[in-house]
Order: sequence, then structure tokens, then C-alpha cells
Amino acid sequence: MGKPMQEVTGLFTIATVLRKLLNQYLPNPQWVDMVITLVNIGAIFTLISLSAVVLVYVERKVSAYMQMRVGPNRVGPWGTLQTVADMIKLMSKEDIMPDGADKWLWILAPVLLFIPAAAVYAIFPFDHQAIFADLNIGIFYFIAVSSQATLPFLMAGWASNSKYALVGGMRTVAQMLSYEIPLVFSILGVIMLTGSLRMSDIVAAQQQVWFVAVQPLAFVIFVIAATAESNRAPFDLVESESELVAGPFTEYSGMRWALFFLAEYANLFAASAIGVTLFLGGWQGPWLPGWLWFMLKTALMIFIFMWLRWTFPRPRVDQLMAFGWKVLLPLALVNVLITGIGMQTVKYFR
Amino acid sequence: MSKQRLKSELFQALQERYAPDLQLIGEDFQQAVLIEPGRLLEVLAYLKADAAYQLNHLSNLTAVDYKDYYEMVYHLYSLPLKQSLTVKLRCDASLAQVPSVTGLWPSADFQEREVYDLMGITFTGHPQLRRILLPDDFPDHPLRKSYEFNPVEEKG
Amino acid sequence: MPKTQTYTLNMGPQHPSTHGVLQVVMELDGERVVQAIPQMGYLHRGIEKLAESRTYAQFIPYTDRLDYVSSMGNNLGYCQTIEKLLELDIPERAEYLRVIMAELNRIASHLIFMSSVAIDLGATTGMMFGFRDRERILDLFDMACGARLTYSYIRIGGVREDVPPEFMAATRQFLADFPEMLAEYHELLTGNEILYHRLRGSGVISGPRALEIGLTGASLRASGVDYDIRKAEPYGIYDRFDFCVPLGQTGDNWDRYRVRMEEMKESAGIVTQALDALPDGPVMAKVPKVLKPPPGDVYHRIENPRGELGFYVVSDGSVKPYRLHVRRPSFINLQALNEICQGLLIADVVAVLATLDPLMGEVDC
Amino acid sequence: MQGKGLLSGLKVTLNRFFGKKVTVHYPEEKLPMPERFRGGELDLDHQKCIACGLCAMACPNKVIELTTQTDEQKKRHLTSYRYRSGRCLYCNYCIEACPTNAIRWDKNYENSRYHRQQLDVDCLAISKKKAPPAAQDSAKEVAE
Repeated sequence: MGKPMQEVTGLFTIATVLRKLLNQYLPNPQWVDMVITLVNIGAIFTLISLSAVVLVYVERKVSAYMQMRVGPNRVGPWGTLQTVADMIKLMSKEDIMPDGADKWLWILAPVLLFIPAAAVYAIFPFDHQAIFADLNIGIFYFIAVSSQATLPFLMAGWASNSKYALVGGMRTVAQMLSYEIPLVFSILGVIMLTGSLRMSDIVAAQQQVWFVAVQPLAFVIFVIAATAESNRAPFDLVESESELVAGPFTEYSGMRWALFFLAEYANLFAASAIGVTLFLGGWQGPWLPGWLWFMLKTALMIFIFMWLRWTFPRPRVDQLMAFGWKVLLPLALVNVLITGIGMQTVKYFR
Repeated sequence: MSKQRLKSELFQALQERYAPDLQLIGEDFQQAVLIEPGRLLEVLAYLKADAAYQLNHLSNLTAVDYKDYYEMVYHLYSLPLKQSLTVKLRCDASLAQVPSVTGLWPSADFQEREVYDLMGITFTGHPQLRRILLPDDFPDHPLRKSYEFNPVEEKG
Repeated sequence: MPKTQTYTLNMGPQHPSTHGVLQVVMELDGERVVQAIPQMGYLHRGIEKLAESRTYAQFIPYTDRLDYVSSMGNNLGYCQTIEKLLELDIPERAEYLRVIMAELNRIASHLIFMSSVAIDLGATTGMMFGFRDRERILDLFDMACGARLTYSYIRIGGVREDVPPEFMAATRQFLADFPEMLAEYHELLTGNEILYHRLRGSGVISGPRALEIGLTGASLRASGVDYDIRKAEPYGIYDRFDFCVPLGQTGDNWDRYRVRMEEMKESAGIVTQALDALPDGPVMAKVPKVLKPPPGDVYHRIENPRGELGFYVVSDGSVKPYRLHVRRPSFINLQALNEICQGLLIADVVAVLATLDPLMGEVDC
Repeated sequence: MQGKGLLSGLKVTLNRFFGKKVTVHYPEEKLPMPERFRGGELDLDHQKCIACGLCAMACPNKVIELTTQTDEQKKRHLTSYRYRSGRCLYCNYCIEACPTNAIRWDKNYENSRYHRQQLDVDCLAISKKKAPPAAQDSAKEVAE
């Protein structure tokens, strides 16, 4: 039986121990709550920045391995410090603002892009009872907050005073708005089954069977729409290097550009984490501690996203739109319909 | 090589049709017809359309600077009949002006612009005769024999 | 009707997908292309003028630098032109070696084409596969002439030196592995639906119009015009080989892609035939140390991977050409860009550029 | 069937992900250069050189600059031999032109430099450094 082991190493247990420890030193329980909250926030931000650093490295290694190369291998053992070196390089770069740029929008865009990317981390159930804010509208919050990412892209594209950036910004709006709808509908199937928007309830509902087995179509739609939502290849039309140079980021350099990058990888992690929570049973799994399961599953999802990226060519913008509206959305709706019929049938036979 | 020159009777027929404005020059693989500039378009249109010639592909168009005159060279090829013909035309160095063949073969567009750019021959009737390889403000035409190259000292 | 306004977008000369330093000035209506005017000259080195101050043999290294991914073809075209002027006969073995090299180079060049299509459409991994296999061919060239890009291997009167004995086995090994490579490209790229839908039906040019506007090579054959100089006007010993000319039907991006993919197979077939028939003997004809062709002019053209490559040489009897003109296929093929691109999206312009396959070293000369 | 090509593509990349890598760790691991490799700088053997200047004449790009001196025995000697690798086309013409095989490629392809002047190589000095004067004298004796 692995239960005790799992409980001992669970994040909730650690938090409880910490809380007990703090209770001895701090006079007021509210102070303890505050410290715990701060620790949580710190942990989440560490996770975001660390995951970006690690993911950039992983992405380079994965792409290299798929292309029969060895990838970064100079800085640090097996090149693990390559991203750190890159960060230092980016920070030491000159901050260039294009002539005629809309100054405030231009400065705000990368910061604003990072906020929704970070804010969604509040609702991830990393482990049993290890969730920063277990909102009763958890998944709704995720959709609402992550859709805010559209605006900073448009701001960056508009403010850069560059036509490439503007075209890229316009594409972002079209793409992200269109793919939000199939994304929401694919999630809807899961919500119908659980009857709750709360993340912990969704995880708890997958105790017996993961939703990927019940909702395979929804999972596929989710992966495709999430790829498009996080602007990753093959749906990286926003950046589309060979056409728009770098889309909205064309004119950014140095640290500001790095913020875009950070947000992209934060989004990738977020999309994978949501996928794990909704379809792959969240933190649940035998023997190992829950947070490790969560991380392993997230890593698998991230690998799938990277695998897609390094295999497929990019569709054209009209094809992307047509695919979103004419294929993905009807499929998602069909999935909702089938889920409804299935639920009613099960109810009838019970 | 090049076994596909125009048959000699076709050369003869061409000469008879357009004499004295058309001469046969050269022999063997250098065989060509020399046309007076005034009748260039007429002859080329005939060569392109006539069933016996059907020279529908303008393979190459260039010019040579012979100091006192420029020689335009057109290399034509017929895809259906698999025969080729070289057409030459001489224009006075002081005039440096020939009619454009873009109306017959649109493929002459860039090639004529290149000749204009590098050799300085003006093509009348070309839709947009401007420099193509060199900058628009380049002062001279470098492929002319009179062109003097003033090298800029290499910077260390 | 809302009032719309077009805008101008400069693509290049520094742009990830303009294949060098091509600049395309696009007039756009939203993302639709109204006009796409190519501007060239950023790589102009004045090779035609340089030729006038070099001896006939000294010009060969400069031909390497025209279409620098198929230098063997350039060497071949130039040397045959001068040989035609000199009325020189080439030893049999040299002729066969020339064919082997030119066709291997065609494969290498088309692999670059495939790679650039892949990367322009966002399939980065596809590019790597093409480059990986091109390395094999470059290794063969390296073995034969010591260079990987600028070969100067084919010389006036033959080839520089006989291939080393291990070249034969290595070439045969490559040819044996080649079908496997093609199968892999098919699985990764050609069979990919996204790629198919990206290329199919866009960038159409009809056969007669393609011919009128001067397209040659695979881009013309993709429009269904059966015109391959190796067949139409065989140069060298191409009339001795059995191969077919792949043709497209509609002349869209997909056909231009497919035709080149098929051509690779045909080229591999020609190399096999040439290897089987390769006679022994000298590889260099008796050529005087100082070449002085008789006065006169000559035009000779060959089928290069990018189209019809022609050399027009005027000799005045001295050791240097009086005038040398190169008919560069990429340069003339670019004329079609504007016409093909009208009404397409920006993403398609990139695809059209990739499938037209211009090479700036050749365009700008 | 739509989507089959996508899956086969995924299969290829996954295979390659676990497959053998084709690149090498360059500075540590170097690929062997073929025998005929043309690259690096010219390696002059001044004892073989008869100072005929054919190499400089064969060069399409005026890369080689040499000066000669005729000694009392009416034998020509090199007084300088400058190879400007920055202009070199690596066409091999100079080596083919040499009647005594006095020049060859040193095949060291790592010839990037910080300054353009460093691309000019004084081949004669390098050659003299390699063959000490004693050996030079003995070579002379052999020649005589």
C-alpha cells in the first residue's frame, strides 16, 4: 500500500507541518494564513519562471533530437545552463523602441501578456488540497483570464509601428477568438460529466476513470484548440517566422522580448496543466506523491505539444479559420450532444 | 551539339521574304540572321506565329558592345518544332535604341531591363524600363566597353 | 461598401524566407496581395564584367558562384559552351562523369528546394531531413574534387581529375539508400495533409502563360509543358540515357513541388545508368595550355535544376572572352512572381517563392 | 483518409527522437577531411619552388603576390610570397599550375580571423621556419 507514503510527501501535508511550525512562532492565526499565502504565491512564481527556463531547454533538446541533432551542449552539463546564458544575454541587450511606436502601449503589452499567463496558475490543483484558490467557478476563471491574452498581442502589434507586427496582431485576434469557442465546448463535455466547475471536483470525479477515456474526442479538440490558443506551431500564425518574421514581437528586443517568451512558456505549461486536470486525472495516481504525478502528466502533455510543433507545417490563415469554425466547432458541439445523450441513457438504465 | 538549328531552306525563305532588310551571317553553330532595327518586330512576330517557324520561346536576350555599334542578340527556340534561331540586330552606338519585344514575348521584360541597366540600350515600348540590378542612381552602364571602373580602396 | 486602402509591405532583403537577399515589395489589401514586385541586385557582383578580364579557364570558379547550390551544372554549361566554340571532343569517361556529377547535383539542389519549402511552410524538421541527405551527396563531391559547394570540377576539355576508386562504391551506396530517404520525406512532408492543402490550388499559372513569361525548368513542367533540354535538345551524352520527364497538370505550388520530387527519382536513375556504363580511359582531352578560341559567338544552354541555363560567349580570338552573358533561369523565372501572387495571401507568397525556387546568387549574377 | 499523413509524420519524428543523431560535437570531434580537400591556406615548400610565378598567373583573383630575385648562378629565388586568403576562391588552379608541386593546401579549415590583415599569409616565412637553414643547405647540396 502506498497510501501513507503518498500522504507523507503530499503538498498538503507539507503545508500542514509548516502551518503548525508557524503557529508556534506567530501570535495570530491570520498572520500564519498570510505567510502561507505568500509562500504559495512565491512557489507559483518560482514554478512559472523555472518552468520557462526548463521548458526552453527541453524544447531545444526535443527539437534537436527530432531533427537528429544533439541540441545545446556547451553551457553546463549537457547544456542545461544554456537558457540561463540566454537570459543573461537577453538582459544585457539594448532595449530598442521603434521610431513612432505608441510608447505606453508598447511598454505595457509584454507585461500585460504575462499577467493572465501567471493568474491562471491560481486554480491548478497540484496535489490533494494543494490549490491556491479552489474557486467554485475554477474552469470558468481559467477561460475568462486566459482569453485576456488576446489584447496584449494586439497592443504589441499596434504599438510597434510595424506592418509585420500589425498583421500578426490582427491574426492573433482572429485566431485566439475563434479557437476559444471549440476549446470551451470541448471542456463543456467534461463539465457536464462532473456537474461542477470547481477544479478539485473535476479531479475527484476521475477517481475511477480518466476523462480521456470517456471523452477522447473532446481531448483531441482540446489539444488542437489549446495549441492554437497558446500560439504554438503548427498554429503559430501569429509569429509565423517565415511570413511575418515574428509577428507582434518583431520590434521587441532584450528583456521585453524575453517577457513574451516567458508568457509563451507559462501558457504552454498552463494549457498542459489544464489538460491534465480535465482529462488525465489530475494529481491522482498510485504510489508516487500527487504533485509528482501531476508534474509527470504535465510533462507528457508538454511533450505532445512539442512533438506536434516539430512535426507539422503551418496552415494558412484562411485554412486555420475554416478548420476552427467548420470542423472543430461542429465536432465539439457533436461531442456535447453525444455526452448529453450518453448521460441520459446511463441515467435511464440506472 | 546543338543539332537543332533552323533548316537551311527556312533560312533561305526568310532571307527572300525580308531582303534586303535581313541578311544571313555566320555559319555552322554561329549562323544567325541580321535584321534592320526598323523591321525587327515585324520579322519576330512572323517568326513566332508562322507555322514553319513557331519560335515561341525567347530563350535569351542580350547585347554586345562592339564599340561603334551595339549588337542585340535574340536566341529563339521552338518547342513544338524543336528548332532554334539566333536573331541579331545592330544599332548605332550614338543612338542605342531598339524596339522592345516585350509585346511578343513577355519574358523579355527583365532581360531588356537588365540590358538597359548594364549596357545602356533603351527599349522603346517597354512597359517599365528602369534599372534592375544596379541602384537607381548608378551613373553609368558597366558592361559598356567604355566603362571605367574606379576601384574604391579596400578597407582593412 | 466600406472604404479600404492598400498598404505596402517590404518583404526582404532581410527576411527569413526570401532565399537570400531578394526584396519583394508587396502591395496588400489586408492580407491579400495586390502586387508583388521583386527587387533584386543586392548580390550583384558583376560576374559578366569580371569574365571580360579573366581567361576562359579562370572563369570556371566564378560559374560556381552563380547558382551556388548546383555548381556542377554551371560548370558543365560553361565548359560545354567553350568546347562548342573550340569544337573540342571530350573523352567518353569524362562525359559520363559529368553526367553523374550533374545529376547528383540536381538531386542535392532539389533536396535544398524541398527543405526550403518545408521551412517556409513552418515544418522545421522537414528541412533538417533534406539537409541531412544532401550532406551525403556533398561528401561524394568532396571526395571527387575536394569542395562541398564550389566545385570547379568540370573543366574545359573534361573533368579536373578522375574520381577516386572509393567514389563508385559510395555513390552506389547512396543510390541504394535514396529510395528510403524519399519514403521518409513522403511520410513526413509529401504525405502530410497540411502541406498538401497549403500547396494545392494556390499559385496557379497555366502552361502557355508560363512559357510566355519565360518560366523554364521544373516550374514550367509543373504547368504541363513538356520542355526539358535534356530531352528536347540533348547536350553532352544525355541522349544515351533512359529517363522520363515528370509533368504537372495545373501548375500550382503542389505540382511544382511534386515535379521536383519526381525529378530526383529520375536523376537517381540516370546516375545509376551512367555508373553502369562508365567506360575507362582518360578524363581530359588534349587542351592547349592557353585557350584561344577562334573569333565568333556561341550560345549553349543546359537544363539546370532551376531551369534553362544558357551561356552566350563572344570571342575575339584573344585569351579572354570579349563578352559573356549568362541566361540565368532564376532571374527570368522571377518574372512570374508578380503574376502568380496576385490575389493570394501573404503566406502563399512565401510558398510561391519557395516553389519557384529562385537563387539569389544566380538572379543577381 | 485525412489525417493519416499527419500520424505518419508523427511516427517519423518520434522514431528520430529516439534514433541515432547525425551531427558531431564539432570542436571536440572533427570529421576527417578527404584527401583532395581544398581549403585552409597555401603551404609553400620554398625549397621546391623555382619561382616561376605560374601559380600567380593561374589565379583568377590575384590572390598570390610573389617577387623573385635572380642570383649569381642565374637561378631565380623567391624573395616574398604573399597569399591573400581573404580573396581566395579555393579553385585549386595555382596548385595545378605548379610544375614542381611546391604548394599544397594545409587543409586547416579553421581559418577565421579577427582582422582582415591576418588573412594575408606570408607563406615564404612560414616555409622557412619549418625547414631550418641547415636542412636548406643540405637540400642545396643535393640539388647541386
